[in-house]
Amino acid sequence: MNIAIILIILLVGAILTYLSGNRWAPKVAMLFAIITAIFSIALLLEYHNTGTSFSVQWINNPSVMFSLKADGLSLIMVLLTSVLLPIILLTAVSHTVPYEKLLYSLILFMAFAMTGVFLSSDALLYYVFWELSLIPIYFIVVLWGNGSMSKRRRSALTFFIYTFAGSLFMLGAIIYLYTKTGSFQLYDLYNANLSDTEQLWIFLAFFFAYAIKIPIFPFHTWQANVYQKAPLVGTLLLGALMSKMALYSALRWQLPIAPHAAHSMQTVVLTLSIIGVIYGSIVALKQDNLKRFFAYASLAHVGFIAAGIYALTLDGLQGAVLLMVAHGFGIVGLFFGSEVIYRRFNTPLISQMGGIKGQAPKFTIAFFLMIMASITIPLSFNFVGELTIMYGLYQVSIWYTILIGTSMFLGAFFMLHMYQLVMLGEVRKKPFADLTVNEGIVFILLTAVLLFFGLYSKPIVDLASPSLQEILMYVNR
Amino acid sequence: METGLVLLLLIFPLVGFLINLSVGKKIGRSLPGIIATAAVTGSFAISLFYFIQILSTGQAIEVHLFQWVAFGEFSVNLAFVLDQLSLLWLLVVTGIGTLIHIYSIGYMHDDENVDRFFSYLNLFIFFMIVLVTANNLLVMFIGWEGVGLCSYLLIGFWYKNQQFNDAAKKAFIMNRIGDLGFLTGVFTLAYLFKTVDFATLKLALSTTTTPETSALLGVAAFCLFIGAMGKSAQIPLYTWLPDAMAGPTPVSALIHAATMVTAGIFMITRLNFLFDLTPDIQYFIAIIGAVTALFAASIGIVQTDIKKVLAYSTVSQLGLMFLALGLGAYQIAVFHVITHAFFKACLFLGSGSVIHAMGGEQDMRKMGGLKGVMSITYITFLVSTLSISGIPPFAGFFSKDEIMLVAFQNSPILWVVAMLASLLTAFYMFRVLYLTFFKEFRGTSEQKKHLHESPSSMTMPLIVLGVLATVGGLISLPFGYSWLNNYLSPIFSGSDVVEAHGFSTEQMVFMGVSTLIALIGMSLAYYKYMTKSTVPEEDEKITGFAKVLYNKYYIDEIYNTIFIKPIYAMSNFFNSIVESIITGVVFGFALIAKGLSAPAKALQNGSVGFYLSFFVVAFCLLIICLFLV
Amino acid sequence: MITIIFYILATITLGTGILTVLAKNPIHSAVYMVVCFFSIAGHFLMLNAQFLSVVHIIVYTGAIMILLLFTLMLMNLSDQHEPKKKVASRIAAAVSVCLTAIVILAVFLKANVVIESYKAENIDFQSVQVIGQVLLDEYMVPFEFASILLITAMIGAVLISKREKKA
Amino acid sequence: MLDILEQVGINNYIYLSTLLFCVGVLGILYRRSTIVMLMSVELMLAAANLLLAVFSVYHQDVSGQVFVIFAMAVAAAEVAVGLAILVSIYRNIGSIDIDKLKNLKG
Repeated sequence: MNIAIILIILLVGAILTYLSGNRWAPKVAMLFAIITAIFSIALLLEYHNTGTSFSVQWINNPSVMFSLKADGLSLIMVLLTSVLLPIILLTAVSHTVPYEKLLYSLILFMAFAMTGVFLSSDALLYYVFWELSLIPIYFIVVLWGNGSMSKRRRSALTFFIYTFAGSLFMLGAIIYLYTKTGSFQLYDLYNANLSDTEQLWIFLAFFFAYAIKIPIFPFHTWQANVYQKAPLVGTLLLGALMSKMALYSALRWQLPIAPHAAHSMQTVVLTLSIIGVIYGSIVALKQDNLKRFFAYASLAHVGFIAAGIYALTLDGLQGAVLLMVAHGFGIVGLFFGSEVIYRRFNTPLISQMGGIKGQAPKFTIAFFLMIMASITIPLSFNFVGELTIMYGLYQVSIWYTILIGTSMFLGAFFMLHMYQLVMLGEVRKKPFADLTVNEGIVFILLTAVLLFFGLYSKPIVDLASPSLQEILMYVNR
Repeated sequence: METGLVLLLLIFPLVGFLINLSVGKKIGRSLPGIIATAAVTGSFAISLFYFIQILSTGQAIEVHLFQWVAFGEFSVNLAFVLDQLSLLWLLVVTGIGTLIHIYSIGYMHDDENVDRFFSYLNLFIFFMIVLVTANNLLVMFIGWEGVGLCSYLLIGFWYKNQQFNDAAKKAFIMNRIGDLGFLTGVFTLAYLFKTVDFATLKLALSTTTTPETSALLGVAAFCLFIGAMGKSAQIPLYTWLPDAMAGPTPVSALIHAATMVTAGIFMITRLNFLFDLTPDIQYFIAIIGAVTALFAASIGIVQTDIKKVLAYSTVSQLGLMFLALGLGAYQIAVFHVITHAFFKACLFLGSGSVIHAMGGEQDMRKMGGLKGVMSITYITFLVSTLSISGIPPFAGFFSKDEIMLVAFQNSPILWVVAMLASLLTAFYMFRVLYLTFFKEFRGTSEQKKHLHESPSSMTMPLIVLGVLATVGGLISLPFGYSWLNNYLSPIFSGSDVVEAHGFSTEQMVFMGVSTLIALIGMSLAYYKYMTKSTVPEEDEKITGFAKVLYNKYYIDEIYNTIFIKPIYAMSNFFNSIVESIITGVVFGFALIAKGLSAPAKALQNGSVGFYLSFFVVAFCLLIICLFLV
Repeated sequence: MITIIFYILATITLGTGILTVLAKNPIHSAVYMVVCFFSIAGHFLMLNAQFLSVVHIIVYTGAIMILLLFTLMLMNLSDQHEPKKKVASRIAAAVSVCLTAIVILAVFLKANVVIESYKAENIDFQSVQVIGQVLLDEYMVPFEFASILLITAMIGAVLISKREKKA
Repeated sequence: MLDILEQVGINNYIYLSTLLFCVGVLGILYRRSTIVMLMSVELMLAAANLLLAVFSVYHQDVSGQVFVIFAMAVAAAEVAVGLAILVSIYRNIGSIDIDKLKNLKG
């Protein structure tokens, strides 16, 4: 099967959703999301270790190919996107908003762009998709966000310009690589034979783009504001998928292209990632806005993933891939939990919540499971990922493991602190309805995924392992 | 068959948990308890079956399910092993678990969330079984964290009280600090030997020991011990255990006395082959154990909350076990774990029975004279107190005595410390006994009317445990007649010297001294609380060193000042200052761009005429550049 | 003879052009422009481009001129006194114009047009017939596009100048 | 009259159209009345057209004249739309003075 078909489905889906009008838009979007999921699973079934690719000439001079390649790693990311997409849509369908057709169409379009990033193996094509994904999220935040229009426009614009500025460094690097190699093709760039200085600059250029988008401390300041201002779907797209896009890119582009720089800069980037983990955990303690709280929690988690990637060991990379998927699902659960509370209490402030456990037992279980997954209780998927990353870091130095391991209790500290304030305590007078069917389905799906892979992560490991070994081969050459 | 049955051992409590969690609310008040008890009993039956089997065959049973975690160089299976050690622990866990489940049916009968309670208990049993049957360190870690989670849930069971929730949170986080140590230790071992299987590790450790690896082995052992510190409440990670008494009393009995807190001892016993190779760490463990034993016992003598006393007693007893572990006497530690499980569970359940009768009152100053009303509780409590104080022929005497003996043989200083601890133990235990059951009743008249013996579902486990606390010592008699040592010998790689049969005068003298010490403690308590009828003073009136003791050496306050407050302060600092600085830098770039644009902005004055002139001039310049230069 | 006619025509063209630009009254400007365009049509005629000449007169003096005049009268601008620009900008304008003139002339001079090589070959290349054939054959598609452009412009003009309903 | 270029010389035509073009530029820069500016644009266009026609004759190629026709079509369209815009501007601000149109100020 041609891998371009997933992109086509998503693009057609986005257009048809827009054309179908406000009433039908959620259903059409959901239909296309499910079709995408089915096709990507079909792609997975067809997959045999070598990977499938698709390539046509796009622009002659400079030579840009519309070339897509799905190896195990990209396939995992595509699957993550296409499986999360229906879930993300499901979180939104029960909640009507103005201009639904535009919203759903933008969501599909964003999925289209991100899938493009995961699949493309031509640097310029990759860059185009990378920037394309920025457009829908900007509008989603501005048009459907929380808070006053001027404030959220400001946050969204900050985010847009900030990430865009970072990406420009990456574009510069890509163009420089083109002048060196005369090609935008992934493998030509891998074999570019760069001097150490060139590698350093290219590594840094890529790092700016990714560090802002992941985000890694101290490039994270846009995150909390945007997560807070964005509507739920926006937060989910940002937190669950867009940060993964940058993490995936670091694996796919940054490390193999500039391997020596990756080794020489390892201490710096690892330190930044780990600072992000600890910093995020500590800052989260003081947040009163639940979404801001989760934003900082997410900062800690993505820092963890980044640390796994920059460990440059097979275990680190593998753990990073596992945790990327796990975090993708986990963060959806957490933010959805916050949204469920918000819809009932009409406040995002933790200080005005409490005692939900007494009113909504089902929701309590669901939310608690999500929190447990995010503080990496064994048998949750996150645990497998963090464990593997920590072991990968151990091979670099025991101190990294210990430092990043502080998140085990710091993470538990802030999460349980929040859980206690939000869910426990005396029951409030305000009624809190338990989960509806739709909401229940979301949580059940998420729990099922997190638990299944927490018990049996072999499929993902087997799928990712050949690609990661190949990347590592380039990194360690 | 084999796999199926072993799985069933795990599945019983899990199913119990799921049933109670999903439909517990709909099946009434009593059914959840019965389901949960049945589940644990099922596990107990299976454990018993295998226990009997292993008694005859001596063969350990291993079950491999499937690959769980894959690392680059090795993978970890979800695998379980039933050998002598794990079966022994299984019997304790499921056996005492069953009793406590039965007890809870009575104790928790009036609680609105009884279904939730039993589901958590079942979940705990499940994770405990995983912990003890694990075939490798990571599967053990599942159980290790899982029991911590259940402990969190159960301590904070009465979730409407935020102080209880604080206690639960504290327990979980302190455990997690230890867990980090545990994981680091596991990583060190994995890094060295590319495996985390106990059997393979044992083999690898016995064959390869270069100086570099032995240094790392020390690190591994130390880190693993940190894990044990957290779970088994040793200095400095012990402060959660007294707070954990916020949970319902059966929970304290099951988790915080009999089973979970002994997980650290189990782990070290399991890894005896590792600790044997790192004598420095062993010595360190012994010191920590002894110090904890004395330290906690000294706090215990002035506490007035009956459960707090028992909690500190638990910490102290755990310290003794670590002392034994540190001295390489693993089987003695195991022995003490078992006897301790009996008498401490009995004590906790007894205190629970008292609290139940008092309508939730835990302060001993408000009790007294319960002997007459609650005879069964009194007798079992008495038996257990005798046992824990080390009075022959009760179970505690044998295990404690062996620890003392080993301590004396290795280091007299440690022995002295341990002896002091056991003197204090006898004192504060009898203090509890006298204050609670003797003299006049000091509570309100309403409470007095309410006083009653607990229902049979609560007294029956008490009786069973009381009997066990009496005769439990039989499994490891001194003078070489120890069944336990023989039974466990396959675990300990034959490194221990087999004791010679027969009496030794040294040992006899020792028993005498131990007994004497216990009796001294007992008489002191009798003198103070019976003869002089002292009742502990009100909180404000406590002065001097007693106040320091009463406030637990202010350790909680110190931790609060050193760790918690700085974290919050840092959080404040980061949130308000660092964040704004970073944001400021980012916006600074924007401002620089804005500043640079100011001159350019002047050109954009909006006048079309001006634009046109500019356009024409620029056009001319362009032409000049293109064609005329 | 032809040279003289050319010079006369050229004088009229430039003269009326300058008058167009400088006349105070816009209506006068428009009229001067018509004259200017007529003279350009004359140039076309001299070049033997009859079709262009005719079209030029029709389009410019017929259509565009009328449009301009209508607009002027519609806005009633004729009696409005147009304020002069500032002296500085007027000087700047003059300088710019001189610069443009010099630059363009310089470009042409530098390009070195070789007049000697010109030879009239007696081929009919610009009669109405030929233009018609070329226009509807070789330039068929652009021609059609031009018509689309005109329609669009018409609709656009109507839409833009339509008075918006006050909501 | 085919030999007109031999007699007059292409140079003179070039000078003529250049000057005419510059007159147009002058009109645009010098005047404030937008409508006169529009006329100046027409002058510039006419100058360009003239030169196109001249070169068409010079090269004996009809294409140049075809382009003049297209240029006229474009000019017509431009004037129509331009005047419409002027009308709408006049209606909105009551003047077509170019110096008063300052909304583009950044």
